Parts: sequence; C-alpha cells; structure tokens
Amino acid sequence: MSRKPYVRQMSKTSWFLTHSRYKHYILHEVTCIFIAIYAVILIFGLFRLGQGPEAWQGWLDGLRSPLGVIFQILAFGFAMIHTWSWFKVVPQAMRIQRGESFVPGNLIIGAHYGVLAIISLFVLILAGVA
Amino acid sequence: MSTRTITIEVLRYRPEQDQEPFFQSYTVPCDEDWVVLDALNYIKDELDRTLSYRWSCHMFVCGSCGIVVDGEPKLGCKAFVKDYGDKIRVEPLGNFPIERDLVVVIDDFIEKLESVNPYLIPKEEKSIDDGEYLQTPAQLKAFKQYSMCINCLLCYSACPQYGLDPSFVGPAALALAHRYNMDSRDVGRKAREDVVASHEGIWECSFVGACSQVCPKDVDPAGAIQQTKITSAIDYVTSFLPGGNR
Amino acid sequence: MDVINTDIAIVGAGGAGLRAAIEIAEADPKLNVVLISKVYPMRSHTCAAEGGAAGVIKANDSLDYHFNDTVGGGDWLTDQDAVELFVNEIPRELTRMEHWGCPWSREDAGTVAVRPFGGMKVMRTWFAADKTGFHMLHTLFQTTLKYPSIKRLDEHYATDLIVDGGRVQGAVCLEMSTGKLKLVKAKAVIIASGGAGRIFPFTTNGAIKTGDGMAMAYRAGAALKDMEFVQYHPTGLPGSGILLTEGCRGEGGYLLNKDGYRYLQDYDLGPATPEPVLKSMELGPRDRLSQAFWHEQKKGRTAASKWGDVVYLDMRHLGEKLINERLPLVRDLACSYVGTDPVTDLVPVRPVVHYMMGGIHTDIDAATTIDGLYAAGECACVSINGANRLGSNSLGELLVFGARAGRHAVEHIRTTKPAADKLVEKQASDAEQRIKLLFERKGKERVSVLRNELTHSLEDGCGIYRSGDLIQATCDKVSEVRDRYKDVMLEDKSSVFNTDLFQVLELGAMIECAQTVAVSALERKESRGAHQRLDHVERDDVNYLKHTMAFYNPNGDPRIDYLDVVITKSQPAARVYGAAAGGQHI
Amino acid sequence: MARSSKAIPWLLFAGGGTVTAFILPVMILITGLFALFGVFSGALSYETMQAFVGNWLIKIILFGILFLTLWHAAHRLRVVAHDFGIRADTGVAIVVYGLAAVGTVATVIALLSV
Ligand SMILES: Cc1cc2nc3c(=O)[nH]c(=O)nc-3n(C[C@H](O)[C@H](O)[C@H](O)COP(=O)(O)OP(=O)(O)OC[C@H]3O[C@@H](n4cnc5c(N)ncnc54)[C@H](O)[C@@H]3O)c2cc1C
Ligand code: SF4
Ligand code: F3S
Ligand code: FES
Repeated sequence: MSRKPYVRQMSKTSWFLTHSRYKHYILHEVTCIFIAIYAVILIFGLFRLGQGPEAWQGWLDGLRSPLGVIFQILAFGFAMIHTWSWFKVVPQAMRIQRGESFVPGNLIIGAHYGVLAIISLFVLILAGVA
Repeated sequence: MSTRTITIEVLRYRPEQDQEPFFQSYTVPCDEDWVVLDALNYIKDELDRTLSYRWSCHMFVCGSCGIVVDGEPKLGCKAFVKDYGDKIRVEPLGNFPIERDLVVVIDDFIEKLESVNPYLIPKEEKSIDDGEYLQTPAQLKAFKQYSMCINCLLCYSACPQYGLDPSFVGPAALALAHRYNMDSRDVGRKAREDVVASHEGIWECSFVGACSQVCPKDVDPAGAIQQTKITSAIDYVTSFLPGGNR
Repeated sequence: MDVINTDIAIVGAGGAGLRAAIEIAEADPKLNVVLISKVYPMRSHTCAAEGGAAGVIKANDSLDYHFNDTVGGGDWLTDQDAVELFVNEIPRELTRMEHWGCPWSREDAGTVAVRPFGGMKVMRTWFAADKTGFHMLHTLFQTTLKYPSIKRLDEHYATDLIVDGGRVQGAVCLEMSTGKLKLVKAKAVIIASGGAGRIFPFTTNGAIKTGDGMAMAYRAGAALKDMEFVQYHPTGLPGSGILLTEGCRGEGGYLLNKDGYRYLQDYDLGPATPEPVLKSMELGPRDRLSQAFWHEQKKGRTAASKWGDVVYLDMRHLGEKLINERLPLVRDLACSYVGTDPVTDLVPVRPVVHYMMGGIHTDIDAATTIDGLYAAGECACVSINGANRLGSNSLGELLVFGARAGRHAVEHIRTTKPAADKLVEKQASDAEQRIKLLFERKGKERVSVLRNELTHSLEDGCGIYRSGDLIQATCDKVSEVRDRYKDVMLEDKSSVFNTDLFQVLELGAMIECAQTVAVSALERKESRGAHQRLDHVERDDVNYLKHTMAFYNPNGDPRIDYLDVVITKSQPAARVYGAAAGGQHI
Repeated sequence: MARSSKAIPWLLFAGGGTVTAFILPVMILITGLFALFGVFSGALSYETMQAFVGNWLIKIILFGILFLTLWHAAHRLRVVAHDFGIRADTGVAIVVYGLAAVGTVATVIALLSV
C-alpha cells in the first residue's frame, strides 16, 4: 500500500505572523500583559496608601516618572484595544432574540459603548468632584 | 465571452513519487465568470489528468471542494477568478494531512462529528401518528444558523488551535452540537456535554474567530462555541451547588 | 482482496441509501449494514435539492389530489399502484423526518409550512427554506450515527455487483485512498446511487451523478426502464447550469421573454394573473415550461446573452424580506454566478437537464428482477414519475422507497436460504482483473474527449424536442464512443486517490446509460411528457402506454422490450393546465 | 472524556474581560492624566484617597475589579503562553493562577490596611 499522507507542521511559535487575522488575534491577546501589570501597580498603590502620605507620594511620583508615563500610555492603548475587541464579539457570544429576529449586532455593540461612556463619565466626575 | 490567461500554481503531492509537496504551474485561459474549480477542471481535462481534487455540486452546498486560494480557505466553486490576479495559488486545506494533491485526509473530523451525538434527542418519543412536534418560526430561528454547516472544513483549516492541537474537537463539530442543543425539540445537551465541555471541546477554543470569518455559510461556529461556554460554565458551577448533579 | 461479510450492502449514501440504512437498523439491530459511497454521505447530491418535498397534511388537501396531480403530471405513464402507495406513505415519512430533527420551515402556530409547486393543485410541498435536500440529507446522515449496526465505507467506489445463480451476493468496491479492491459479500444489496444527469453537458447535477449504479445493475441483467424520459428544469442559470428552484415561481416569480411578456400564457397555461394560481402559468409542469422556452427561442423571442439564449425570472415584486427568508440560496447563487440580484434585477435563466425519470426497474417493494437486489431513489424507476416528474415528488420518493427497500431487504434475508456462491470469488477477481488491465493497457482515447462527444451528442439528439433522424445520429455516436471507450487511456497510474481512474470508470457507466436513453427514445414513436418528438407529435396510448425496458447487450444496442403500465383508477386523459385545471389560488 | 474544570477560570476570565473593558480605560486615563498633567491631583491626594478607599462599599468594589482583572489576565496569559508555543499547560496554569491567587490575597491585605 502506497498511502503516505503528508503532514505539514504549523510553526508553534510564529504561526500568528502568517495571516493578518492571527496578528489581530495575538494583539488583543497580549493586552492581558499590560492589564496585569497595571493591576499590580494599583495593588501596590493601595499598599502604599496604607503606609502613609510619604509612601503614597512616592507611588504618585512613580506614576509620574518617564517610565511610568510611557507605561501608562501603552497600557491605555492596549486597554482600548481590549475594550474594542471585547465589545466587537459580544453579539456572537450573546445573541438576543426578540420575537423571531435577533437584535442587530451593531445595536448591542453600540449599547456597550454607551455604557462605557456613562461609566467613564461617572468615574471622571467622581474623581473631579471628590 | 472574454477570457483571461491565468497562471494557476497548484501544490502537488504524489505520495508514491514525492518526498514533499511542491508547486506546479499551469496556464489556464479562464472565462470571466469562472470559479477556481472551473480552472481546476480545465487543468484536469486539458492539461494534466493526474491532478486530484474533490468536488461535486458546483453550487456551494456539498462541501467537497474546500481548498486554500492565495492563502485563504475557500470553496473552489465559490472563489471567482475575477476576484484574483493573474497568478492564483491553490493549496490543500491547512491542518489536515495531505492524501494527495488537493485531497486531504478528513477522517479525524468525521470522528469528531460522530462524537458529539449530532441527532435529535427528544424528551419523549412521539408517535408518528400524533404528527409533528410544534416549533414556532422563532424557535426554528434560534438554531437555524447552526444547522447550515456543509462540513467543508474551511474553519478547521483556519483555526490555529486545531492546527496546534489536533485533539481539539473543532469549530464545525461544536457548532453542530450547539445546533441540536438550541433546538426546542431536543433535550440531549447532557449527553453531548461529555465531549463538548471536555478539555478538548469548547475549552480548547481561544476565540480566534477565524472559523467564522472563513465560513462560506455564515454558520458562526465561533459564536456557537462562546455561547456553549457560557451555558456549560454555568452548568459546571451550579453542579457544585446543593441539589446540583455532577 | 479484502472480504467484508455483511447482511445487507447499500450502494449510495444519499437520501435513499441513508433512509434504507436507518430502516434496516430499526427493523433489526442485529443485522449488519454496510453503506458504500463514493463520496462522504453529506456530499451526496440530495444536498443540492432546494425546493421541497410534497406530502398531504393540510385540511384542504387530499390524497386523491396528490395522486391525480402525480399521475396526470407523469402523462399517465406512472404505475398507479405505486403512486397510490407513495402518496399514502409520504406524509408519515415527512413527519418522521421532522421527528429526526429536520428543520422544516414553520407556520406561526408551530405547524409545518407548505409551499406551492409546479403541477400541484394544492399547496403541499414541505420545505426547509430553499435548502430542503441539504437539510434532509444532513438530518438523515446524522441520524444514522445513532445506529452502531451501520458501518460506512466512505469514499469507496462500487464497480460491480456480484450475481451468482440469479441471486445477488454482494458488490465489489475500490477504496479510493488506497486503490484497494474490496469484496463486500451480502445477502441483499440495495442500489441507491442517484441519477445520471451528467450524461448531458448542461445539467443541474453534480459531478457524481454519472449513473454508476444504474449501469452496474444493467450490466448484471436488470432492466433500465423509461430511460428516454429526461427532465429539463425550466430555470437553470445560464453558463453554470445551477438550478434556481421551482420555489422561485412557487413564491410568485414570473417568467418573461425578452419583451418582458409572460409568454407562458401563449402555451395553454394562462390566463396570466398577477398572483400565482396553482397548475397555471409559471406553476405548470416542468416539461411544458421547458417546451415553451424552446418555442419562444424558435420565434426569436428569447434574449441573447453571453451564455446563449435566455428568458428572465422576475422576482422583484416578491420583496427583499420574502426572498431572504424563503429563497436565500437563490439570491446568493444569482448574485454570485450571473451578477444579478433577484431583489432588484431580472435573473437570466434557461432550461437545463435536471432529473432522470427512468432507472432500474423495480416493483412497489423496490425489488428488482434480480433476486435480493433492490433499488431506490433517483437510480430506480418504480414508477411514480412516469413521463414527467412533478417537482418535489422525488425527495419524497427517496424516503418512501428507500424505507421500503430497507424493509423488504430485511424480509428477504429472513425468508430465503443462502444460495451457492461458488462464482463469487471468481467474479470479484474478474472485476479486479478489469481494473488491472486499465492500468496496464496503453490506450489512446482521452476521457475528456470521449465524455465531451458523448454528452453533446445527447443534447443534440435527446433534448427538449427530438426527432427520429437526430436521435439516430445520437445512437450512432454513442455506439462509436462505446467502441472507442475500449481503448480509453488511463494517464494516472497511481493507486492513491486516482480521480483519473474514477472518471474513466464513471465514463463507462455514462456510456451505458446514454445508450439506453438514446435507443429507448428512438423506439418510442410518440410524444409524451418529457419525450417530445417532432416527427410523432401526438401521444399514442394505443401503442405506447407502456414502459420501455432496456436490457444489456455487451456487443451492441440494448434489447428493448415493453411492460404494461399499471392503471387502477385514473384512465388516461388530456393533461389540462391553466384556467381549466382548477388549481388553488394562492 | 471528562468535563473540564476550565469552566471556572474561564468564568472569571469572561467576567474580568467585561469589567476591564468598561473600567480600565478610564482608570488609566485618570492615573495617566495625573501623571502627565497633574489633572485630578486633588482627587489623588493622600487624604481624599484615604477617605475614598476607607469606605467599605468602595473597598468591595475595588476588590471586585482587581480580583476579576487579575484572573482575567492570568487566564489569558495561560492562553498566550500556549499560543507562543509553550506546551506545558499544567505548569503554566499553576504559575499564572498561583500569581493571580497571590495578587488576590495581596489585594485583600492592601485594602484592609487602608
Ligand atoms: C439541483 C437539484 C435540485 C433538486 N431539487 C429537488 C426538489 O426541490 N424536490 C425534489 O423532490 N427533488 C429535487 N431534486 C431531485 C432530487 O434531489 C434527487 O433526485 C435525489 O436527491 C436523489 O437522491 P438519491 O438518494 O437517489 O441519490 P444521491 O443523493 O445523488 O446519492 C447518490 C449516492 O450514491 C453514491 N454513489 C453513486 N455512484 C456510486 C458508486 N459507483 N460507488 C459508490 N457510491 C456511489 C454517491 O456517493 C451518493 O452517496 C433536485 C435535484 C437537483 C440536482
Ligand atoms: S462551520 Fe462553516 S466553515 Fe466550518 S465546516 Fe461548517 S460550513 Fe464549513
Ligand atoms: S478559529 Fe478556532 S479557536 Fe475557536 S473561535 Fe474558531 S474555533
Ligand atoms: S463543489 Fe460542492 S461545495 Fe463546491
């Protein structure tokens, strides 16, 4: 018997560079790295807050340092990518059926951006007013 | 009818002769309304009888003719040459072993399809004499999209998780399980859960979404899988609660 | 050679084959079934059926209506005992499909919806949008997965039946991935291998519809019945031959000639009302509509397009919502293949070869004249379709007669003793030898050339209208091709997925089928249903109210014989369509 | 095949993904704007923050956000590791979820210390 199926191996470490849709995917996957670091910074900030005004000030200074600033710009970018890519797929993961038809995906996505705006505004006001 | 001369580069692999696949070019005069499959048929009839590929319906419904055209998984009968340049690259579907030329081995998929109990499991058998189960148009629509899969396997070709780990049950089979789970006449979700909610099932999917992007029938397997994750995860957690059955 | 022992072998895993397999598995789970198919089951051409399946369920309908429509639609060449049984059993079969999960389109109350179809007096066609066959096929295939007794040989090409001592003993098939020959020994064999539309150049039929099973049975001694009746579907897309379902007209689409005129009213199908009326105008039977196209073409009233002459299908007035809901595939196909959107544009169409009314002769139990051999589906001729099949009757036929074939095959092996089988191995090795020979021989005829000549000759001589001299020319051509086929060249010598080999074998089957079509057509000197002769324009019930039976002759034209039509309660009469037919308004 | 326990981290991942999608941009905006331009410096003063975080409701909300964010990130990191070709999934899972657990405990301690 002369069957001899040929298996093409996919590169385990660089497959995501082979197509633009995989690049997009990996881009939103790596947002978690920045999100994780930012969360750690926040937790650290809470510690410093408990340790008194100087410690807190030190933390604030850290935010202000060039490294801190650069990191936050990056983190903001990736957070936005995360938000955008997350909202984009909500209609796939959660279909809402009204009668026979489904609520159009764009409406669901739009609603999410609406809520995002409200939450952001609320937090900004809280921060500004408090 | 106007024709355009196109170079079709086909990935050839003849197991009895070749150690590995190679590209072979054919010059094909294509009519403007041809699909890539027509060009392959031209090659087979006029240029090279030894080229092997699958096809049947020529109307994107039998699912035989999945190939990769210029890097993108496509149905050969739905890839119009007018949408491509003067050189078109045709390869077998990715992530499957190549049997020969454009023919890939799909036994693995067939086993997976069989493994998800893809048939109606009704609450109680109704006698034929009592007529049909009632199902409103809205209930029909709830699962209809997931019943449109033609098993063309473009989604498996596009899904990197399947490429990285072939034990993954994969998009089409999971979408089919979802199709029955969502059917108002069916109560078989538990029976399917063992495969569907296993490590190799929905949890192997990282929502790359490529499957839905290449699907020629708008089945949206990615959506089906995410929806299944939500219900399965809730099931899993509630099974630990008092009264939950594991 | 590998030998597989089983109780029942089924050749073909389309609608008919799958239905038969389930019937056997349910009748007796201890029986082993081997399901042989040259493609994976879900690739079978049943998947291409769009419009629907007719069966009486609504209160305004009656079995008699369905009976009368079918018998008249078939121009009284149908066997009325078979039709009666068919119309009685089909509603249960369709309901059973529903119980297996088939996603039939629904009415608001949750009951199954029906749509109008050509030649039917009342709306009775069950449908699943415009992918009825697709959903039926997948439902059946997926349902077979419940039964462990069904063993599949996917991508196995059946080449020969083994018949010994007048009894079928099994089949020989080639495993496509290895080129290995396997002998499947069985006590009964069911052929469900589908039609042979590929013997024509312009057809709605998929590549696999090459009449293999018909030819296998024919070579083994079974008769091919009524092969001259070839259905042209009036609305195929020009160029590709892709079908636009009759559902387009059922939902209210118009057929227009190049002047925008609903020309069918000139052919005893009128009056032209804006709303569809059953059995009238666009909802007339397919033979009449295709013939009307031919006449329009002769009168110069068809439009010229880059794909040849066309008429137009006008669905613009149906609106986007209805088209998306009920005819989404049609829209997709029309946009993709001819670049016209039915919502806003006229879609060019022309008649295209669609269905073989003829096939392996069987009785109402799906039994052929060979002991233990059954046939069902498009490859068989029971006959419920007579001289012209009504759209949406064949999906039902698959179920009713697929199930019957299964049931009676089970009965057969229960009641008959095993026969001597001394020649089985020999026949199998003969089959092997023939294939070996193909590999060794240095032929000089190219498959594609022979196929081209064959199919075009059939179109020339056995088209919508035929005449003695043209058919004779086709008969001659087919004989010539048959001779040259003996010298056909196998260019690919590989044993792995050798599609050259399968095309050579398929061409062999096509030639046999084509020859029965041409010779049967030549001998039938009358016009009836889809068989219209310019030199014999009248129906001739005195001489030709009979089935043509073609028998294999290895050295020349088939031997033609005739068999009386079974008439029970409907005496032959004039076929009436249009206002006089009393079709229901929609 | 057995049902996978991945359901639980996945729920946290999904919940966390949603929460972070809504809240993180504005939070980074606030800390970032402060860092860059000193906007909100009043709001971020030691006293205000002490009072703010001192509130039990706020503590709970902050815990919720941080907890979900950590687990969201941890689970996705596990996937990223897999995508980058690191096949020791169990090991990776232990590390990332371990870190998330440590982070969770740290969050509790930090919040209680204010
Ligand atoms: C485009 C289109 C639309 C249609 N629409 C309708 C409709 O709306 N309503 C209706 O009632 N009818 C319709 N028909 C007709 C109907 O679909 C067919 O008659 C029917 O599906 C045939 O089914 P089958 O089971 O007999 O064969 P198929 O479904 O064609 O299956 C044949 C099987 O035989 C196997 N086979 C063939 N040769 C071999 C071999 N040598 N070895 C092994 N296996 C073999 C194949 O692999 C396949 O599994 C339509 C037909 C077409 C082409
Ligand atoms: S889900 Fe879509 S891409 Fe995947 S097999 Fe089905 S039809 Fe093809
Ligand atoms: S591409 Fe693969 S990873 Fe999931 S969303 Fe689709 S199955
Ligand atoms: S040939 Fe059937 S899907 Fe392309």
